[in-house]
Amino acid sequence: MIYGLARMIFGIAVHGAPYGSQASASALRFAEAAVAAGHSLHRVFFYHDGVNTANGLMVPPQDDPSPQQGWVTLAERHGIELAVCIAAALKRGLVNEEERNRYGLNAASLHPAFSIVGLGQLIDAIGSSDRFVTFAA
Amino acid sequence: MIYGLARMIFGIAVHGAPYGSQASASALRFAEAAVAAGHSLHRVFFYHDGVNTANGLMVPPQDDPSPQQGWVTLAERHGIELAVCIAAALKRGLVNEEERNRYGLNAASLHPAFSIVGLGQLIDAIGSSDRFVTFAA
Amino acid sequence: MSTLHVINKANALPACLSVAGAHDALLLIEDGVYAGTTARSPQRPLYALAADVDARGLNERLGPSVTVISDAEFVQLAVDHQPIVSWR
Amino acid sequence: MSTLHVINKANALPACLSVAGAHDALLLIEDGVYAGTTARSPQRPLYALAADVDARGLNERLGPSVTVISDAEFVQLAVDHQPIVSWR
Amino acid sequence: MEIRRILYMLRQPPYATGHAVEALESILVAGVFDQQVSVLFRDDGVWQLLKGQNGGALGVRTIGNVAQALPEYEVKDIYVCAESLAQRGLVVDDLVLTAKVLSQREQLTLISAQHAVVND
Amino acid sequence: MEIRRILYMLRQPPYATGHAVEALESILVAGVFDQQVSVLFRDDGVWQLLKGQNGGALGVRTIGNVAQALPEYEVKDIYVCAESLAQRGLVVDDLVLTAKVLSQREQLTLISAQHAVVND
Repeated sequence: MIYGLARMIFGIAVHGAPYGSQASASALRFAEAAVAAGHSLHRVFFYHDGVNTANGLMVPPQDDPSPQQGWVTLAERHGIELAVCIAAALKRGLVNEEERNRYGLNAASLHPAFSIVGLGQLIDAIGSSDRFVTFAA
Repeated sequence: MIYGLARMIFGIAVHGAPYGSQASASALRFAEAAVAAGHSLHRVFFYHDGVNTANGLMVPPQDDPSPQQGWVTLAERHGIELAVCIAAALKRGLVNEEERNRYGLNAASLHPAFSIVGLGQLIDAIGSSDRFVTFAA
Repeated sequence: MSTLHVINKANALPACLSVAGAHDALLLIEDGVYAGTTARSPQRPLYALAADVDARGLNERLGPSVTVISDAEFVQLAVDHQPIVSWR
Repeated sequence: MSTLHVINKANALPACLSVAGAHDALLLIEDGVYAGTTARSPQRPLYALAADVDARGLNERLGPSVTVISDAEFVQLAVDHQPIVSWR
Repeated sequence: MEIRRILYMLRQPPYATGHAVEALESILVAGVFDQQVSVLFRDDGVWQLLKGQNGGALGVRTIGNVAQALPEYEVKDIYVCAESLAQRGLVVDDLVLTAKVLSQREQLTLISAQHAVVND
Repeated sequence: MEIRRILYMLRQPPYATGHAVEALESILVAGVFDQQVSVLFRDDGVWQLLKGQNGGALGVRTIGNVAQALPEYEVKDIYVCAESLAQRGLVVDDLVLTAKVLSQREQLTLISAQHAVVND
């Protein structure tokens, strides 16, 4: 559905965890609608408890799904970066192979579709977008 | 410090995640004070977002520690069971080796000092204690 | 350009209203939609997100100043306003 | 035996007060301690947890009806009351 | 394990967090365990009982349907706060199940009779 | 990447969640990135600025000290809501840093001048 002529670049931040808040699910529906309307989205920035969206070891109940799979599908189809803040992720136990090795942990927990980035990428997401929307916890 | 003569059995539930709420840290201080006063504590039940306390892959900042280590130390010294609700844990990506194998996941994320139990153990904790305290999210 | 305020907790609406301009758009999402029910909704025009209204069973319970919109219309509101402010 | 109410968000105090008995104990913890500041604390006696009061810098700002207690005293309150109810 | 009087006090709205459905699941288990379980819905928790919910709009379970199952799981003592309903413009006919409406004084009495109170 | 006017609007109290300190860390980075950053403390967010905090009582960082570092990181435009202070019985001398006190109308003007607003 296309409402206007303007094609915009959106930046999105997600601040709440799946099952702890609706933030990730609400942001996903917004992102899907934005892409469907012809807008673009370079990066979604997961911060605060929002980093839990990227936990690669979740076993969601069938009738209570996590938004994670929706993010992965959307990102693959439209080349969107799913960026997880490293400082917020490390203290909540979300680590990729590189961090696992650096800190000598038993395993990595991050879903491979998500990448670990610094806080500078949040500023970059704001500076590179026409509109920036925060989905709060 | 011993205030009264009564020696009680406490049951404790933790409903909030480290960094997402104070619940786990507040509950830990209460548990330490209860044990120091001569009371006993058989089981701490982690439910809702509280299950994140048991994430074995956390790298907490030095100046912003997770209450996890305190729970592990207290449990070892006093034979306290750190019980994580299985339903709440699975959907949030907290799994032990058994659940990892059952669901074909890449890794286990649960700290080995925590055990995965059913919701019946919450009822058992209430039924086996003189006082039950919930630390809410 | 005027501002889009996105309110996701009903209790956050008063704080938002205290700094919202007359031409700003206010959108209730998630538990913010309870602020649009007849028992408490303010006089000024408000939008409410359809998925959140439907899930909570509030379709027949919103005040007359509340307009229910789709996810696509939320995106269009975001196109038409800047900045976009979240209130929780 | 009377009830111990544990309030961990300042906004939850009114709901707690609506069903608290005259002899119940009310303890403010975490962000609940802001409900004990002079600008808003009620007349009735309240306890507030020292660690949370100290961290937030509220020692000189609590109302006269508020008594600051230690973690050990929190445990003793839990011994002396049943049930223990959490308000968030 | 002894038989205890356990009150679940549900004060949070459905959907924004997983806590509401998890608390209800916890109560269903308690009912099966032969405890003396009662449930009090108050404050925004009364929204969990509203008729006409449709979790499908968010792709999740309908909380009203989960709550409706309480009596089938031997949870018979279901209460709702009168003032919480009135503040939200709700009446008992708006609810998915039959609940006994309690005044604040009656809630005080209910709470003080419990061994344990669990919240969501 | 273009230079944008970014407002951080901080409305949450310190300590109960990690969000307050994480939001402040985010602002310190933004200051370094040469953006036009401003910060508005309002509602319970003003408690982040209270003098006399001691995170050590909880074994964590003192948020007031983190906030105090903002000017050193090139974040100079720091505002606080007049009404939020008054409602809490606070005055500017109670705060750990020098902040410009804004009326609600001035906050409206500040917000409407931004490219983006980030909250905690």
